Amino acid sequence: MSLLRTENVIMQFGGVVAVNDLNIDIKKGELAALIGPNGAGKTTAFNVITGVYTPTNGKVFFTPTDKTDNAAEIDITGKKPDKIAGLGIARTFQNIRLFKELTVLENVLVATHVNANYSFLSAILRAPKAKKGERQAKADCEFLLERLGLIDLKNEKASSLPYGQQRHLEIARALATKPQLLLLDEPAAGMNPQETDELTALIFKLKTDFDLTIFMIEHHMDLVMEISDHIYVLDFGCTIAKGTPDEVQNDPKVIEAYLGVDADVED
Amino acid sequence: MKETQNNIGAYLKLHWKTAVFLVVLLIGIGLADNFVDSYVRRLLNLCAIYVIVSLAMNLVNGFTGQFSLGQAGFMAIGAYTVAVFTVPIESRAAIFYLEPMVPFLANIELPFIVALILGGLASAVAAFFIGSPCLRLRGDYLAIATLGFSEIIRIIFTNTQSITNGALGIKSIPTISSLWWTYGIAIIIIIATILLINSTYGRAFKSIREDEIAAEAMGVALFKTKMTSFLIGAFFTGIGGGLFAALLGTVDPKQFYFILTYNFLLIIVLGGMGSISGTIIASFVVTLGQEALRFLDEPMAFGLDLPIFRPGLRMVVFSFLLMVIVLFYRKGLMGTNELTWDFIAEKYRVIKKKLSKKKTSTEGGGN
Amino acid sequence: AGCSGGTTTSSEDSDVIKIGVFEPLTGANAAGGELEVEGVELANQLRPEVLGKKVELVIADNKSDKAEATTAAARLIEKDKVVAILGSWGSSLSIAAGDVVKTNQIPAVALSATNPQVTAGNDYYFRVCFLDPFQGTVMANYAYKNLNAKKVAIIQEVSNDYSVGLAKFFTDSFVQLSGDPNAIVATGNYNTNDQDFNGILTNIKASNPDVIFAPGNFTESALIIKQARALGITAPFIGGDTWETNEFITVGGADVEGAVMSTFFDDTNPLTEAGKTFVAEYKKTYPDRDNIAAVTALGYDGYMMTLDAIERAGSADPVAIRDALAKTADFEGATGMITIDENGDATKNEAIIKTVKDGIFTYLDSVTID
Amino acid sequence: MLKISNLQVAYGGIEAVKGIDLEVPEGKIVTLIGANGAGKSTTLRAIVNLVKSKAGSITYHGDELLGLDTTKVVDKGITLVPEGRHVFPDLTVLENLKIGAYMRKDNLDEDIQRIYGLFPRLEERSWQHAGTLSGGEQQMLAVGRAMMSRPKLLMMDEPSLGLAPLIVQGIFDIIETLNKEGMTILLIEQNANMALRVADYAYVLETGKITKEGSGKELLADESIKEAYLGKSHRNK
Amino acid sequence: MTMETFLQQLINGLSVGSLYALIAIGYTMVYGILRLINFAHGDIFMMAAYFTYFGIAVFVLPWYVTFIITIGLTMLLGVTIERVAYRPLREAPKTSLLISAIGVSFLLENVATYLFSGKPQAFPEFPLMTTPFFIGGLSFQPVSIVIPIVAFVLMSALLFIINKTKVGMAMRAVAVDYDTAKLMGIKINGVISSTFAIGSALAAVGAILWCMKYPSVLPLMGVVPGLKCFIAAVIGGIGNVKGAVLGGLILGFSEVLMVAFFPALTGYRDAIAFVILIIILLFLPNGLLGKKHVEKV
Ligand SMILES: Nc1ncnc2c1ncn2[C@@H]1O[C@H](COP(=O)(O)OP(=O)(O)OP(=O)(O)O)[C@@H](O)[C@H]1O
Ligand SMILES: Nc1ncnc2c1ncn2[C@@H]1O[C@H](COP(=O)(O)OP(=O)(O)OP(=O)(O)O)[C@@H](O)[C@H]1O
Ligand SMILES: [Mg+2]
Ligand SMILES: [Mg+2]
Repeated sequence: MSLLRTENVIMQFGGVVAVNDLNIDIKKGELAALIGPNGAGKTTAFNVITGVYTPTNGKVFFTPTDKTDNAAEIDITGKKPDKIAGLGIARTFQNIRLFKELTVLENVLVATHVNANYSFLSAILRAPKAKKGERQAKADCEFLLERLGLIDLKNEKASSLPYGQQRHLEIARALATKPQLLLLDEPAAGMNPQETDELTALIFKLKTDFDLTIFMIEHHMDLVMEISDHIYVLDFGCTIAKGTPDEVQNDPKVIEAYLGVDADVED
Repeated sequence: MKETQNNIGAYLKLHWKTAVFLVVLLIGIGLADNFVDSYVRRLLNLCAIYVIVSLAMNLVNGFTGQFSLGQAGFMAIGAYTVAVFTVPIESRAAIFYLEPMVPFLANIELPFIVALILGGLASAVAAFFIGSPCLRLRGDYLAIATLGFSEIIRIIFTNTQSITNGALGIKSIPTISSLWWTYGIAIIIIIATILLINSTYGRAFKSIREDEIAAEAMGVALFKTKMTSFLIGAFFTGIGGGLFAALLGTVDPKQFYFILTYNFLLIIVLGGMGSISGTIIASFVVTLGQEALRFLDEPMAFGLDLPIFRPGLRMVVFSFLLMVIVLFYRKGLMGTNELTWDFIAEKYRVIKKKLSKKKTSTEGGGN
Repeated sequence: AGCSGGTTTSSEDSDVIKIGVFEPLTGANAAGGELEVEGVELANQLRPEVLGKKVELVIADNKSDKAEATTAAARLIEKDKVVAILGSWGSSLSIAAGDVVKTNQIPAVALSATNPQVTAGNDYYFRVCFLDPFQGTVMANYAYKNLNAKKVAIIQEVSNDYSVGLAKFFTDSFVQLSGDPNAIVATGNYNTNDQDFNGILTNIKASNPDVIFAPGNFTESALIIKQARALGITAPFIGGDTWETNEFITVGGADVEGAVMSTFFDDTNPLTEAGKTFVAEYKKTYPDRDNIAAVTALGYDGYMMTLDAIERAGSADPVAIRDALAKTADFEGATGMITIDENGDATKNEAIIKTVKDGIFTYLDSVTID
Repeated sequence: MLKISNLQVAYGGIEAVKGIDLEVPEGKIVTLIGANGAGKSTTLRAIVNLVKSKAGSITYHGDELLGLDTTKVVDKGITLVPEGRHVFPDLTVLENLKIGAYMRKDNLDEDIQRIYGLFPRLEERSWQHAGTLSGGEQQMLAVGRAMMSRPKLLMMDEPSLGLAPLIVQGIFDIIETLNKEGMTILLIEQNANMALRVADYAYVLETGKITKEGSGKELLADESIKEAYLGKSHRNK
Repeated sequence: MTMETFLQQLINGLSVGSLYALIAIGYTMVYGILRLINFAHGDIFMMAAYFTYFGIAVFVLPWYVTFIITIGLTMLLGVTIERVAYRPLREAPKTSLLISAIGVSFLLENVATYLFSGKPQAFPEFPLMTTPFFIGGLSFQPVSIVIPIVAFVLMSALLFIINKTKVGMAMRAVAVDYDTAKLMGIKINGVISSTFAIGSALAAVGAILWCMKYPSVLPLMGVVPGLKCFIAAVIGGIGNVKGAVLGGLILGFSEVLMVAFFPALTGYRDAIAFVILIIILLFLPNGLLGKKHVEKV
């Protein structure tokens, strides 16, 4: 069953067509990757999916599973980012965007807001429902921090963390919205190969543990080729290839536009 | 039943210091209410009103990160609502002697508390109209738009003579002088703000302050959340304005010149943007300080006949202090910290340590 | 309680009597406030004692701001323990302090506050000047009778209660005098501190009035007259007592020549003996000043009338002073004979008309209304 | 050419660089590798005085740089491509390039053409505001901009960050070309593998201290380096 | 309304509008470089008026000497304010800077009140500039014709500096990123100081012309023009010099035309600026000529 689907999405900025006729179809439970040269429109595609931009043309559909295990396709084109987050799509950012002055724990707690099922007044009056909700949220968040190895830092300011841990925190925060689909924009940027390997393992583990579908932008080819089920390749906004890692890796168009003729990733 | 008792018991155990503090505070207010003279009482009342308005301003500016300068306007709305609805009907003809009050208002007189809440609501409604276009904008535009809004309110109140009595203002507003009104409401508002800030809604406010795009991506509805904060701020400010009217017993548009907003700005900057306890402390410091600095305006201050002591010096000193705080104590008294028991204990430890260090070093020097 | 030292006693028991001077010394009304304080201080120099006790003035700045005004008044009463208060320039400031003096039962004497609201419904507020309705009538009479005006344009400072009130009383009285309900051919509103009036003046020019009545703050009024002349408007300008300040002439320059205003006092024609004494004393203290502002004379009168009341009361008890003030009759002030009526207002039936001639406020006429 | 001795830098209480010694000989490529937060960027920022150093000395051709204004340092022919690109978002691509040559008074056309030759994408977008470029495009612009000042010493802070493999290759090619033309280069890279290959000499920085140094080849062969920085693909070999 | 009255109103609108424009340019200039609403701009304007007043009326200097001194002193004042109140906050959050600007404005007003008293001073007369001449029934003051010309000339000069010169490019670069600008070899303090110097010089020219037309000098005289001209700058698109001029003219004309067509509403004149502001922001959040602010995510 497809979880996320785009139909002929076009995103244009003035004269620049950043995304041109994008058709992707991500199945539930898979790990898909989006690769392509710089400026190919990958981040823009994420921005369209998460509602930061409304596409010039085309549609985006999302099929979340609700509590009763029913799944119905919803047109999320042009919906606000917070609505989309509420439906179950979470993301990280290419340039880290944490709430710098808040603590690590607070950063993650903010993301539970979208699922808070108690009203404003009961929150202020600390009604039993709100109290229970808060306790639950805190427990959830601490669990997530534990998983991402940040629990000892929970009372530190986010801005005081080293870069790598900030990336982890971004992932923890995204997970706290209880997403069904997680979008990762270059999670391994700025990491050395060793750190990248660790991250690869982590992503893989999170995917199974949290029953996630993941859609990821990455330039580290070893990571991409190792863990993705499906790869989409963009160039100048157009999809120049899609398929399994093997197919894509050997596609001459991809090699020419992106990987480079002598790019031997396993070198 | 038993469980609730247990709950209360556990709660008290955890917060006994706070409980004791509250009891002491209430007794203090009660004593003050009975024993201070009307000058001190007036100042104390003013402090409480400043606490309310500054807290509201800090909620929007400090916690939600929306730079709003509309306090004077929101206060004006609250103040005028109280004025229009509580002035005794029989004195209205004498007050509106140039142009009579419009008939549909002329015969409505409401109890103070009803008018006060109405004032808060009216100011929240105004906030909705100003916020709808402006909260979508970048920060500094909001500042100028809200400043403009408060000027518009003042100009409207100046010109709608048959409702507000225009430039003549409204007098004979039944006054409150008991400290319980202002302090009662201030305490309620402080507690409500603390509870709000520490709830998931409060965290949503702060996340917007930190990074709007990330907040939205994490599911915080930007506009709705900003609006919530803005409306609550306006509501509290309106209440503050209503109390202000009832404290002075008279209102006129000139009182709500946008310079008034600067007082509150000074308070939240001094107290620390994003600190509730800082705001409360600073409200007292600024209100009482302004009064205490009065001697600067009088010739012969300190018994010296220096020509520098003449009217106007106080405001110079006052604005100079604002600059000093902004430039050298940017975080204000409290930064974004709160004056919690832990905080006090921590400070106490630090000071003690410093003192003992000094002691040993002086001792060392003596040897 | 609450006062530092703990030895403060009401000044009625000590050997000084404290009188509060409650005036704007900063802010928009500062110029007026200063002039009144001068008058009060002059009077205090001349008569520093009453009932054998020294009179001490306590000056409080109300900053031209109502919130400050109430605090300043409360401070005078509670902290400085004054037995009476003089002031303030600007009716709205006096009105703001009204409740404070009333609840604390301390009598107050307004000096130049002409708004009826100052004393209305307040047994503790008195005044030594005439009221806006009177002044409005005076100017309407002057316009109608002396200037033969049929059509008048009005420019009022909407944010100024004084200006709005005076404009209204003028209108009522002029319409009545002329019998023409359409006698007011144009009205322009402006706000305090505005500087550009060309828009409203162009409208007024089109309505071609015989006279323009423009009560309001002196700076704005001077600018209005300047701009009117630049637009080619030749109709005479008339206004109220606030015009009578040096700034009106320095800012207005040649253009305000011939402007006419009503006022309380004229130093070249003192109406009373007390007036002569005041003028002589003033000239001695400020030898280099050309003319004396009417509000200074009123400041003088306010002080003298209060001391007179204290003497008649025979005590510095505020309530006794209040009762004595209320009974003031035929008190000879510098600005004329003062009798306090049942509202606490000075009954005066004569106003002075002045004009600007060669850069000096010059006596033109006096108008009596019955 | 550049000699650093006992450099110490702290941010408030955090000591980021704890006394390092390092040398960049004229005409060589020197690289600095190390984990996140090791203090690499801090070192470069200290050289151009964008952060204040606590102690130590940095000499350039024998002249002390410590405490010298950033503009003065730049004036001596040292340029930094900052971490995270930092192009001027409201200036166009072309203006960004021109401002790179702010200190120069001569004709810029030739240099601009050369950069357009290296990065054709920039020529296509020469009128676009740099703020709207994609991450990789901005990185190209940042490198191009630094080249515009014709520095004698070019310092690059993770120039390959976020770049597509093809472009990464291109960047390293450019680094080698520039070096051949006589430019001295100090390079920070996470892509240690590539960096060590082009470098004449390399330093490994760990939590503010230099723990290893040697020629690029030596370090490439070093087991512990392989272990820590080169990833499992290399370990397996 | 007669044609004559209408034309006269248009003339009125043009002269107020160009005055607004002149001051608005200064706001836009500083905002464009420092991303700071220089709340003190109106008060710098006020101080310039006092400088001129003192030069001519008190120290009896010839007018041309006074003008030069005024412009010089005002530039110095602007540069000093930047140095003392804004430079230490370079690294601080935007809000601190904004509050500091409000603080400076408040301080200048209070200091002026304290030193010069709240009383207005009469600005010296310039009969050559103010003596009206009449064409038909229309009155013209020479100064009202000089103002738009000066505004236009200064606008063009500024546009040239910002867009065509190296310093201008440096100014735009400094606007966003101090550290990187330094890396380019730009002396950012110098660039920012010159921005303030130019902005203050514009305020000084504005003040001189303003006072020729409205010859009273007061400590609070800068407040309302300051606010309105900032609004003019926002209406036109803040940071955009042409926009500031356009905004100033729109504001001037709307004020005067409202007075002309709705005489009963003249009391609301000061509100119109804010009403226009809110309407414009509602439909064109970046003002008329402002470029769209994009934040790349
Ligand atoms: N807001 C915008 N306005 C104008 N152009 C834009 C905007 N956002 C993106 N673009 C353009 O769209 C194209 C795609 O940008 P995008 O950020 O999606 O690239 P990307 O594939 O994520 O590249 P990278 O790998 O370098 O991050 C680029 O050419 C960029 O300049
Ligand atoms: N502005 C700052 N304030 C406080 N601490 C900082 C600041 N900048 C860097 N640090 C800290 O200094 C240390 C060194 O940082 P630096 O940026 O030099 O590392 P790096 O080696 O360049 O790492 P990366 O590979 O992530 O770029 C880190 O612990 C970092 O958290
Ligand atoms: Mg991208
Ligand atoms: Mg780094």
